[in-house]
This record gives sequence, structure tokens and C-alpha cells, in this order.
Amino acid sequence: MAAPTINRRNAGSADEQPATQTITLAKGLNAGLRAAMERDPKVIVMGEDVGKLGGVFRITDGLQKDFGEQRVLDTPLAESGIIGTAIGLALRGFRPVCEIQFDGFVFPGFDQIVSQLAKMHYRSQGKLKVPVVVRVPYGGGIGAVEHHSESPESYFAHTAGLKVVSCANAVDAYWMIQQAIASDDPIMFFEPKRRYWEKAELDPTAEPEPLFTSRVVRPGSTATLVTYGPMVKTTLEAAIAAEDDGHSLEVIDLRSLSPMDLGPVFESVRRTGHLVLVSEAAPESSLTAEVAARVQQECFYSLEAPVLRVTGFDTPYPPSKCEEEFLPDLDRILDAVDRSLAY
Amino acid sequence: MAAPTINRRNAGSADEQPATQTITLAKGLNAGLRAAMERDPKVIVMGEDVGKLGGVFRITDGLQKDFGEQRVLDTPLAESGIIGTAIGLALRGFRPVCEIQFDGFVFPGFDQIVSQLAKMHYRSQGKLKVPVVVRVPYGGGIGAVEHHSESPESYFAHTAGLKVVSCANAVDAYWMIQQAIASDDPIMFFEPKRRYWEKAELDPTAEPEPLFTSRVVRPGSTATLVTYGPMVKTTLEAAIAAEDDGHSLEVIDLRSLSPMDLGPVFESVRRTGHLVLVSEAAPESSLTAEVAARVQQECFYSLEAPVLRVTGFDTPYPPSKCEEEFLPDLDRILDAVDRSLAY
Amino acid sequence: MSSPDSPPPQSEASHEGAPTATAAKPTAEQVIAGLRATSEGGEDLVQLLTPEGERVQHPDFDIDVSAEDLRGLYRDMVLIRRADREANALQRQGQLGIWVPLLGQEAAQIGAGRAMRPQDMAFPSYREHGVAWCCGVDPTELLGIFRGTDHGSWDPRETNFHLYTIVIGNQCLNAAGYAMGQRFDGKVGDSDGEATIVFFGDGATSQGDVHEGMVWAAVYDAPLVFYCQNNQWAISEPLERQTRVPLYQRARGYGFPGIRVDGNDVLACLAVTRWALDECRTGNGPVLIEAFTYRMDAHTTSDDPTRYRLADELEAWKLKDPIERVRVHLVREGMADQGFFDAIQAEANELAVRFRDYCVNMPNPGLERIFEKVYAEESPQVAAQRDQFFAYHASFADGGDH
Amino acid sequence: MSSPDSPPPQSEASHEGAPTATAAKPTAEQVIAGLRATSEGGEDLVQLLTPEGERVQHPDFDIDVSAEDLRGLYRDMVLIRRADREANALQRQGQLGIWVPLLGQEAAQIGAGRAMRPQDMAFPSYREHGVAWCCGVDPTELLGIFRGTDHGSWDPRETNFHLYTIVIGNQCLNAAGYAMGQRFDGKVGDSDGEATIVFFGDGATSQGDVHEGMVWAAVYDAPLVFYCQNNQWAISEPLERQTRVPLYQRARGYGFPGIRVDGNDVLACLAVTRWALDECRTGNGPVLIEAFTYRMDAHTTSDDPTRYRLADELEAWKLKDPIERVRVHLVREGMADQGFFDAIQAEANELAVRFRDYCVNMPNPGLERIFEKVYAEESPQVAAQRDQFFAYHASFADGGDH
Ligand SMILES: Cc1ncc(C[n+]2csc(CCOP(=O)(O)OP(=O)(O)O)c2C)c(N)n1
Ligand SMILES: Cc1ncc(C[n+]2csc(CCOP(=O)(O)OP(=O)(O)O)c2C)c(N)n1
Ligand SMILES: [Mg+2]
Ligand SMILES: [Mg+2]
Repeated sequence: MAAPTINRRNAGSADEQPATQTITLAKGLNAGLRAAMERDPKVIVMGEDVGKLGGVFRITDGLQKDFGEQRVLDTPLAESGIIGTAIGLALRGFRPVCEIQFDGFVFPGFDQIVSQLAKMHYRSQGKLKVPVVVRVPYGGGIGAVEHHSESPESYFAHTAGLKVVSCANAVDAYWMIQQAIASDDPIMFFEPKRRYWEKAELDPTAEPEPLFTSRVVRPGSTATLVTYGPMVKTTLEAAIAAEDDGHSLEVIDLRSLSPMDLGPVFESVRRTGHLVLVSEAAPESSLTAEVAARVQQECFYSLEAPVLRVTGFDTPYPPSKCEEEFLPDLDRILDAVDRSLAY
Repeated sequence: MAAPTINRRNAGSADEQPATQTITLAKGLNAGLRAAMERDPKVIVMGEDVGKLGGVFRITDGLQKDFGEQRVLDTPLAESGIIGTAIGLALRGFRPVCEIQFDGFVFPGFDQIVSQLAKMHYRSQGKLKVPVVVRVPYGGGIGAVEHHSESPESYFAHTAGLKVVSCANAVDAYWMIQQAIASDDPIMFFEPKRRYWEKAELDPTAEPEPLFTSRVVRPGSTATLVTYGPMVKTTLEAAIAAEDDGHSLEVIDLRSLSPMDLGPVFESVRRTGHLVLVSEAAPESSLTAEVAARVQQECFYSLEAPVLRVTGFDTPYPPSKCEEEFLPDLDRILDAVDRSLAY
Repeated sequence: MSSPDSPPPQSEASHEGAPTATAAKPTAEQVIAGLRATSEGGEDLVQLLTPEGERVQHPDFDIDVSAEDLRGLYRDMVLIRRADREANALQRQGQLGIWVPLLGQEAAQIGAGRAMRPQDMAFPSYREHGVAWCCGVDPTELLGIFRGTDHGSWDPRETNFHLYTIVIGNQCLNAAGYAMGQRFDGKVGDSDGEATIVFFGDGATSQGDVHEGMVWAAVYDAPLVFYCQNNQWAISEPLERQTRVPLYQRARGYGFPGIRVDGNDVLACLAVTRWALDECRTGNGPVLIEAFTYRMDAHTTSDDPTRYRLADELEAWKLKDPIERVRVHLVREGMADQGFFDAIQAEANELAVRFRDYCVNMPNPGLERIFEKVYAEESPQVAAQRDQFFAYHASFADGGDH
Repeated sequence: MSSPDSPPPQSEASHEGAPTATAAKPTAEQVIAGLRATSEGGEDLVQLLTPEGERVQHPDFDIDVSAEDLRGLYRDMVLIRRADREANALQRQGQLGIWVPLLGQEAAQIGAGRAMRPQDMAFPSYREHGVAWCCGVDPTELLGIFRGTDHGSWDPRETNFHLYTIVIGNQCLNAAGYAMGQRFDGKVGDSDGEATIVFFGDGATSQGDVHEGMVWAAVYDAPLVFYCQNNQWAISEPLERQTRVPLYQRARGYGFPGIRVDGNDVLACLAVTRWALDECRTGNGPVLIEAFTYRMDAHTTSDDPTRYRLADELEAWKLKDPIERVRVHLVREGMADQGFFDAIQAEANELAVRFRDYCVNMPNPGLERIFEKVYAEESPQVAAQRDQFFAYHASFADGGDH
């Protein structure tokens, strides 16, 4: 349980025993939510099955028991209702954290997100803040039925007024969810569900990086790989494998999908001259297209090859027996690196 | 009235008097809808106020009078309902043409579009066809209140299973709506509302180009401009103005936004070395990003400057008194051309 | 109708001589299926003041209203109608891009608005100029939306009047959430409690969001009054395109009360809404109210109702004018003399002048408005686009020559 | 419960000894607000066969069922339960990624399914294995969805059973449109007419799409039966998270009949659904049916109900088992002998073997499945991605060395 440590930190005595803990990404989110709820009584959690069950992925496990039914709400089954009432609660001074059960079920709430959540601050010229966090477990690779493996992040990145982030590991999960909740802007928070059980060392006394920043997760010099969310792990594995071929691949985790912090990407590409983007999502008119468009503009003379993308395909997510082929893997990433280097 | 001519065409005696007519884009759509309804009794029109009123833009003017209330349906006021029942009607063998009253009101229907309309064919492995056309008047420049000037086309271009087209002139309007209705795939049909009253010469006996093709609307050699929908007119005006500076600008109208027919764009860029994209939409993770990403990949060695984009901004659509500044205009387009040429 | 104090209600909306469309008629089946009483409101209609200005009693919803209160309600209605007509005229003169008239719905809105207590919150649709008035939002603050200079300039936190919501139905969920918050804050449960009221139209009832709002409000016992102004039309679509049965009956399916009130009777609207808000503040919410009224003008200034409805429908409703019946009642009961009516008339004239003046002098927003307040914490991306755009603009000033 | 012909219903779902959660209890206010009779179904519950297997009469919904019919219904329920249990076991053994059990809802589904006529159309949710059975969809055709090889391999046009819809509520609108089409096609209006039935759960009733489906169906007099299986739970959420009042009452707000039927009574479900479909085919639709039943197993094989509901709730419902009461009735009335039960048991065993056999031998789809049938008319973009991907794959075969 991360809770005691976070309590200690809250009590201001963090430097006593800065013991790190091994936690899963799921636990990082759970502990982060708990810390946010302890810190601010206005933080509430709402969604389908987030109460007694603790959510189908147990991300909200134990929260209703400890914070009560008025701070952890098992809502009626309707996503527009979840987002729409969260907005009203935010207008009333609450800081709702909504759980969308699976990626494919965010769409009934799309109208409230695009028409109200994203536009309220601009419409009111800052008079109305709607600090709502919408948590969306996303991506494939878990052998699920239709609508449970999608990557809808680009819809939201294309929506002005929203901020969009995605964590890729337990430590970021712990910090980023707290930072998102603390932000006064509406934030779409994408969680790489196939990585929920990946572990990392958390030092809860450390100082987290700012939320809307990308991060070089592995330095390198031969080529640059940019990715986010569930594909960070895969991409890092590819980079490690490429060492055998003598390639030193730099891997950047975008973390913030909108706004994107592309400074480190430009800097890297200017050094390497080669860029491969990795994402599970269908490529067409997506955020990897945006990265490509921006990089070719900013690093025109540095690029020694076109920006390449390794992604899902422009098809609906296939039956799960095909997903291993649909999803980018180590081989496809390295193939793209080879093509880039050979260009 | 285009109707008699279309009747004549239907009667197979088109070569008698191939008189062209001057019609508006709105009339082109109206005549195209009428022709499709005459041709196929399964074609029905449905939406808010499409009956007696003929739609707020009068695109369906007169259709209910002539085809009856069972083929032109004034539906209850709910967009998910419109799309969702259209899908059911399509499964029953109808070919529904849905009208969404304004761009900003497509979002309540987003879930049915993304989860059912786009996926039904794939899900059923072709057993179920859903030939639904969703007409969306879109874009700004008409001095309207919030939600009436948006450019949501990229959301749909990013959605596998949908096809997305946009007409830019009366002649295309007339043909493309008929081709869209004839297609067995679900099609998002974007209509540039600020151009509804622009006129063109229609020869209803001519052979239309295939639906999913782009078209060079003005040949040139100095630089390539790619655009679609409402910005085609603006971009053409820019190209004409650029003649004075001695610039010969090639203008390509994408027409099909998904799938995109980029062959002519690649070919053009290989000749000119310069590409400027023009769109009203917010640029981030949009379809102009996709064009840029594809062109830098396909024409890497031909590009003499980065692909530049002239677009709306990554903000919600502003109050209409600001829209002239928000929307790309001739000056901004030519400024980008200059920047490209000076790169 | 020619009383000098209330401007003739059809000055802008008169369609005499215009070609009339066929009246919208329900099919036989639909009538059989249950469409009842939509022309008169039916047996269940709560009324306290008849169209002829006669005060009648109601067993459940009666109120004491002083002469002063009544004169106040009259004043509210006359003034907001005057502002409404002025705005319509301003649109015709090119000063507004569009206007959404409230003509005919003054009683429904003033009755509801005056039922609110200072601690209550309102979520309007886009036609609630009368409710805005009651919440202390000056009519001039509405103008920016329709002139295109802003999306509503009043402060919803200070006025307890949320911004206009244009996407049909959305506000019902936002209001339900707000009302849940009132409950979570411990502000519900006694006669000094808080409540929320949300406004929407007959057409809106078909939207999923309105349904979900009712589901949420019921499940969370939210102190929320659903106030449906059934003005018989959703643009060109008559009520029977949305429902077979009277809309107030919708509440039955959710397990809370639904009441139909004569929406042209300001007293009945006041009484029923006050009761409903009190039910909510004491913890017995939610409640649905259907205010049975009529859109006497076009849907908006862009609309042409002659295409879809008969002029005689309008004529019939003119006889039920919400203002006229109060005027008659005030006169008949000796509650107001000519001096009063003259004073209100003068006040309306002043309001109209000030309103017009304000409108024609509204400054255009600057360029920077495009980029301002997209986020609470500025996005570097938007900032970069702004800076680039400003630099580009500056280049013209510096003699750029496109 | 130990009858040899129906496998013990809790074989997979038994939680004895597991820690029990606190039973979900409505708050006092919610009870007061109107949540009534959800434990027993209330006065309005239509029942023709008691849990004890006694045949009772109902004034409005009685039917003649021959002994053969009854044996058929029994057989249907036993077989589909057997397939369901087998699928659950297959999931536990890693042969399926997930399974959605129908355990406990056999009567609700077989009653409704057997009420359909060949010309009728069904739109299921994702749990309607029993309805699929009645429509002639072989249980093996359901497996691909849960094994991840396809999204449903049956042909909805041939079986009149639409594909499973996973996004809660979506199918209600699709069904409403289909039913409108039946009407537009002139297939509604006499006793040979067509009708549609759409299935959804108690949780689904909160979704906007279900509401809009009811609005559309009412406005277009669509021949549509809304069949809500209220199994008391939406995953971990008990009914009171969705409504204050019984769900069948929802229909009142739309102006069509709403009927609550004992969902564990196959005769009542058959009678009421047959009546409702007949109402629809003759032009008196729509109709809402709430089948009051219980989800006796977990929500899916991924779910753990011990976290949110008490074991004694399940025990209480076991006494109302849908199959057992028919068995008792058949025996008591002398309508079936041991030979019959043995034969059904043997048939169930055969089905289970065939089902399992089919499952474990299902081929994986090839690579090409990813790219196939995205569109009716192929997209060059998808084709290009496919060709590239195939070429890439071929490069491995050719000795590519990643
Ligand atoms: C989601 C959505 N769809 C369509 C519209 C366009 N629209 C604006 S007002 C209106 C009719 C509304 O009718 P009603 O709810 O009765 O309110 P009224 O205008 O009569 O006050 C429509 C269709 C919209 N604003 N929002
Ligand atoms: C739009 C949407 N949101 C969430 C889900 C996840 N989900 C699947 S089943 C379910 C509960 C459904 O409950 P109910 O409608 O009562 O049907 P039941 O499963 O009990 O048959 C949920 C929340 C979903 N499939 N679709
Ligand atoms: Mg209305
Ligand atoms: Mg259920």
C-alpha cells in the first residue's frame, strides 16, 4: 500500500525515510488518486463500477470504502451522463475524476467532452473553470472483444480546449494523475491498460517533472524513436535489441499528447537525422501525423530520411486473435529504423 | 429547377439538348438528392426540419412535398437517434441520407457513427451493408453563433470504416451527393455552408469523375496548394492574385478526405517542390497533418521547403466578429507561399 | 392588445397576407396513440389567471400575490418583451447576426425566474432572456452572443445564471451535476436550502442528455427542477414529432412529479415553480414542469414560419397573450391606474434606447480574443500560434505588401 | 436443483466460503422516493408458472401451451444452459478469452425467442445466447466473438438475429430504425405482419440511446418490442443506481404499454412477448417488457461478484430457478417421464461435446482478416497498407533477419 508513505509526505516529513516502493502502474494510479483525494476534499471519483468493485481494473480499489459514497460515485450507466454531470459538479467547485470503463465507451460522452468540457473556459473567457479529469484505459493487446482495445487519443488531441496526457509507467502514473487532478484545465488521461501490471520503483518523495513535458527515456544517437503510452515499453525493447546491430536508438516518451512538448524531439532529430514514430492507433489524420508534420517543418534540413510511422492500420481494431499482427512490435519498429537508415 | 433535366437524363434521352444550367451549390445538392430519390425508391431523407421547411438551408426544399412524409422524415430532435435509426433502416434495405443541421451538432451522433456505422461492415465481414450518407454543413464565415461554424471532418477521416468527402462547387455537389448515395459504404458528406450560394454551370449530361478522387482545379508550376471544401474558392483566388507576382500556383481540391487520393498531389509536388495546405480546421492532429506526413514521406527528395499549413488555430472557433482573422484568407495563403518559396 | 404599455406582440412576427402553409396535423394513428389535449393543455393544466384576466383558484398550487408583486411581474414581462422586440429590430437593421425571440414566453420565463431565491441556480437554453432578467443579467449582456462579439459576457457565478447552452439538451446534465453538488455540499434539506432549475424546449425532450439528466437527478435525489417550455414547435417541427403524450407525463417513468402549467399565466408559473423549487431545496427533488406556451414569433430571425404553420394558429394564441391578461386583471381589480401603465411604458422606452445604444456601440473584439483563455494554464502551442499570427499581422503594419 | 437434466446452475458461480460483500441497500430516501417491490417484482408481475411449478392464471396474458410445447421450452432452456456452462468452462481452460453467462436468464430469453415468428427480427445485446438459439443460430457461431476469431459469424439476414452489440444501448436505435423500415415497407397492420424485438439490460435503460429509441418508436408507431432483462445488476451496480421506480413504468412517459413479467417464468415470458409482438405486427407498437430476472453467475468470466453482492441473494434466487419449475410442472402434470429427461440430458451432453470440439478446433484467422471488408468498395489506402504489410511479412519467409 502506497497510502502510508503518501500520508507521510503529506505530513511534510518526507525526508525521514525516503524508501522507494515497487508498484504496478495500476497501483500507481490508485495511490495517486488516493493522495489527491486526501489532499483535497473536493476531489471526487465517478464512473461505472468504481465503488464496491473498485473499477473493472481495480484502479479505484478501496477508495469508496475509505472516502464514502459521496466521494466515490457508482453512477448510472451512461457516459454522456458521467461527463455532463461531472461538468456541473466542477462548476460547483468539485474536481471530478471520471472513469470511462474502456476506450470504446468514451464516444457516448463525446458530445459533452467536445461541446461543453473543452469549450467552457473559452466560452466564459476564464470565468468558468472545469477541472475534470477523464480517465480512459486504452489500447489493445489484452485479448478482448470489440470496443475494448481502441486508441481514440487523436480525437481529443484534435479538440482545442482539452489537454491530453498518457502515462507509460507506474511512476508517471502516480504523479501524472495527481498533476492532472491539480490542473484547472480539463484533461483526458489515457491509461495503457495492457501495462497496468507492469512494475516500477516509486520514490514518493521525489519531485515529479511537469505534466506537459515529453521525456527522453533512453538516450541514443543513431535514430530517434518517439512514442507514448503502451508502446513505450515495446519501443524500449526495440531499442535494446538494436544495440546488437550497433544502433544506438534514442527513445522519447511524449507523455503529453496535447499540447505536445516537441522541443526534445526536434533536438534529437537534429542530432540523429532519423525519426520513427510508434503508436497503436490508426495512422490516418492522427497525432503521429501531427508529429511528422511538425518535425518535417522544424527539422527540414536535419532529416536524412522521411519521418516513418509504425502504427496500427486504417481498419477497425481486428478480432483479438489478429491483434499481435495489428499492433506494432519490436520487429516492425526495427524494420522501420532500418528503412530510415537505409534511405 | 434542375429536376426536368435530370428526368430527361433518367429517361435516357440526354443527348437531345445538353443545355447547361447555372445553379448554386445548394441547388446542386437539392437537384442531386431529387435525382437520387427518383432513381431509387429506397433513398430516404431524414433529419431535423428537412420536411416542410426544406432544412434550415433549404437543401431538401420541395422533397417532402413531392416524395411524401415517408421518404422525407422530420425526425425527433436527437442526432444519435437520427444516425442510429438510419443504420437500422439501412439494414432493412433503405438508403438513408441524414441531415445534421450544423457541424457542431454531429457530436451527439458521434457514438453511433464511430461504433456502429463505421464498424458494421467490418464486424459482419461484409454481410451487413449500411449505405448511409450523413450530410454535414460545415465551416465558418457566416457570422453565426457558437457551434455553427466548426470543421469536424478530421474526426471522421481518423475513423476507419467511414469514407469522407467534401464538395466545393455546385457541379461537384450535384454529382457527389448522387455518387455518395449510390455507394454501399457509409459516407460523411461535408458541405461548405458558406459556399451554398456560389454558382456554377452544370451540364447534367456530362460524365462525373469518380467520387474518391482529388482534382487539379488550376494547373501551375511554382508551388502546389492543396485544399478542400470552403477553402477551394479562397485558394483559387489566392492563386489568381499570385499571378501578379509571377507565381504560377497549382491548386488541388482533395474532394475525398478519406481515403485521400494523393497521387495528383505527389505528382504536383515532384514538379513544384513546394506545398502549402489550406484548411479552416484546427491543425493539431488533423487531416492536413496527414497530408503533410504522407507528402514528406513520398516526395522527400522533391521538397525544396517544408510542407506548410495555413489553417484555423488550435482554439475553439472564436466569436464570429473574429472569424475573418481566424479563417485562412488570400493574404495568409500567399504569405505561406512566399515563406515556402523563400525557404 | 392595443394597450399602450405593452407593445403589440406581433410587430415583427406578423404574417398577415403572407402565404400560409398547411397546418401540421397529427395522423389518425397518432391521435389514437395518445396525443391528447395539446391545443388546450388538457385537464391537468394548472391555471391561476385565465386569458380573460380572471383569477381562479387551484386546489394544489395557489399563492398569495400582492398587488405590488403583480405589478412587478407585469413590469418584468413588458420590459423584457420590449428588449426582445428591440433586439429583433436590431437584427433586421444588421446590428445583430441573429436573434432568438422570446415573444409569447414572457410569463413562462418571468414566472419561473421570479420563483427563484437568491441561492438558486439557473441553467438556461438560449431563449431564456426573461429568466436572465430575473437573475439580474442586464439584457445588454445577452447581445454579444448575437452580435458575435462574445459567447455571453455575464458572470454566471455572480448572477447564478449559467451561460446560454446551444447544443440542445447538454445543459440538463450540467445542471444535474450542479444540483448534485448542492446536495453534496449539504445545502439541501430545509426551507433555506438551495435548488437548481434547468430550462429546455419541447424538442429537447427527445435528446439523450435530457433523459440522462432525469435519470441522474432521480437517482441522486438532486434538487433540480426540469423546466420544459413547450412552445409547441422545435423550429418547424410540431410537438407530435417528439411525443405521443403530453410531456409532463415523462416524469412518471422516472418516479418524480410532472406538472403541466399554463405557460402564459405568470401566476401559475410562479406558483408551480416556487413549489417545485421548495420541494427540491427541502430534499424532495427532482420535479418536472411543462410550461404550456407558444412561440409567437419565428424560431430565430433566420427562420420563416410561414413555410410550416398557419397564421390562424398564431391568432388563436394571441388571445392567450401572457401580458394582456395581467393588464386586464390589474385594471379590473383596481391594482393599477393609467399612471402606472404610463410609467412602465416610459421605462420600457428608456430600456429600449439604452439597449439599442449599447448594441450599436459595442466594440469588436480584438485579434487577441481568438487566442485568449483557451486554457486556464496557457498552452505553449496556442501561444506560439498567437505570437506567429501577431508577428504576421505586424508585418502588414510594417509595410508588408500582400 | 439436482435434477440430472439441468446441470447445477452454480457449478461455476458458487461462492460459498468466499468472503461476502455487504449487500447493496438503497438509502432510506430512495426507498421513500419510490423504489418498490424490486425484490419480488411487485403486484404487477405477470406470472403463469410459480417457482413451485404450479400453473396459475392471469386475466390478460394467458396462453394455451401443449405438453409438447412445454417440453420444447424445457429442452431449449436445458440445452442453452448446458452450452453456457460449457462456454464458461472453456473460458476457465483458456479456450475463450471471456464468456458472458446467461445463467438464470434462460426463461426470459427462451420465452421471448420462442414468441418470435419467422418474419420477426431480433436485435440482441451481448448476453442473448438463448434468443440466438431460438433464431436458429447455432451456439458454436457465438464462440468466435469470445475466442477472438471474429465478431460473430452468423448471418443476421438469414437468421433474423442481428449481431451482438456491445456498446450499451446502441442497438435500441438500430432496432427502432429497422422496425420503422418494416412499417415503411407496408409489412405492419395485420396478424401476419412483421415486428422487431430489441434486448437490453437494466443498466442500459440509463443510456440516451435507449431513450431516443423509445422516442422514435413511439413517434413512428414502430412495431418494436423493447425487451429489458432486468437481472438486478449492471456489473457491480444494483438496480437502484439506475432508477427509483420499476423499469416497466418508463413506458408511461412515452405513451405506450409497459409490462413487467416474471423473467424466470418461461410461460409468462412467452405469453407476454407473443402478445407484444402481435400488438406490434398489427400496428399497435411499441411495447416495453421488463423481464424481472436475476444474473445468477458473474457479469462475465472476468468479474468477481463476491466483491459486491451477498451470497444469500443468489440463494434466494436459486429457489426461483427458471428450469426447475418447468421440470417440476412437467413431472407433476405427467407431461414428461424419466425417458424424456434422460433424452434431453443425452442431447445436452452431445451438444456440449460438439460445442467444445468446435471451440478447441477453431482456426485462427489469417493476417488478411485485419484488412478484409473494411469497406464494401475497397479503399486504396487500406489496400496499400495490406500490401506493404504482406510484403514485410514475406520478407521474413524470404529470410529477413530481425
Ligand atoms: C444538438 C443540437 N441539434 C440541433 C440544433 C439546432 N436547433 C437549434 S434550436 C432547435 C429546435 C429546438 O426546439 P425546442 O427544444 O422546442 O426549443 P425552442 O427553440 O422551441 O425554444 C434546433 C433543432 C441544436 N442547437 N443542437
Ligand atoms: C457504452 C458502454 N459503456 C460501458 C460498457 C461496459 N459494460 C459492459 S456490460 C455493462 C453493464 C450492463 O448492465 P445491464 O445493461 O444491466 O446488462 P447485463 O450485463 O446485466 O445483461 C457495462 C457497464 C459498455 N459495454 N458500453
Ligand atoms: Mg419548442
Ligand atoms: Mg443487468
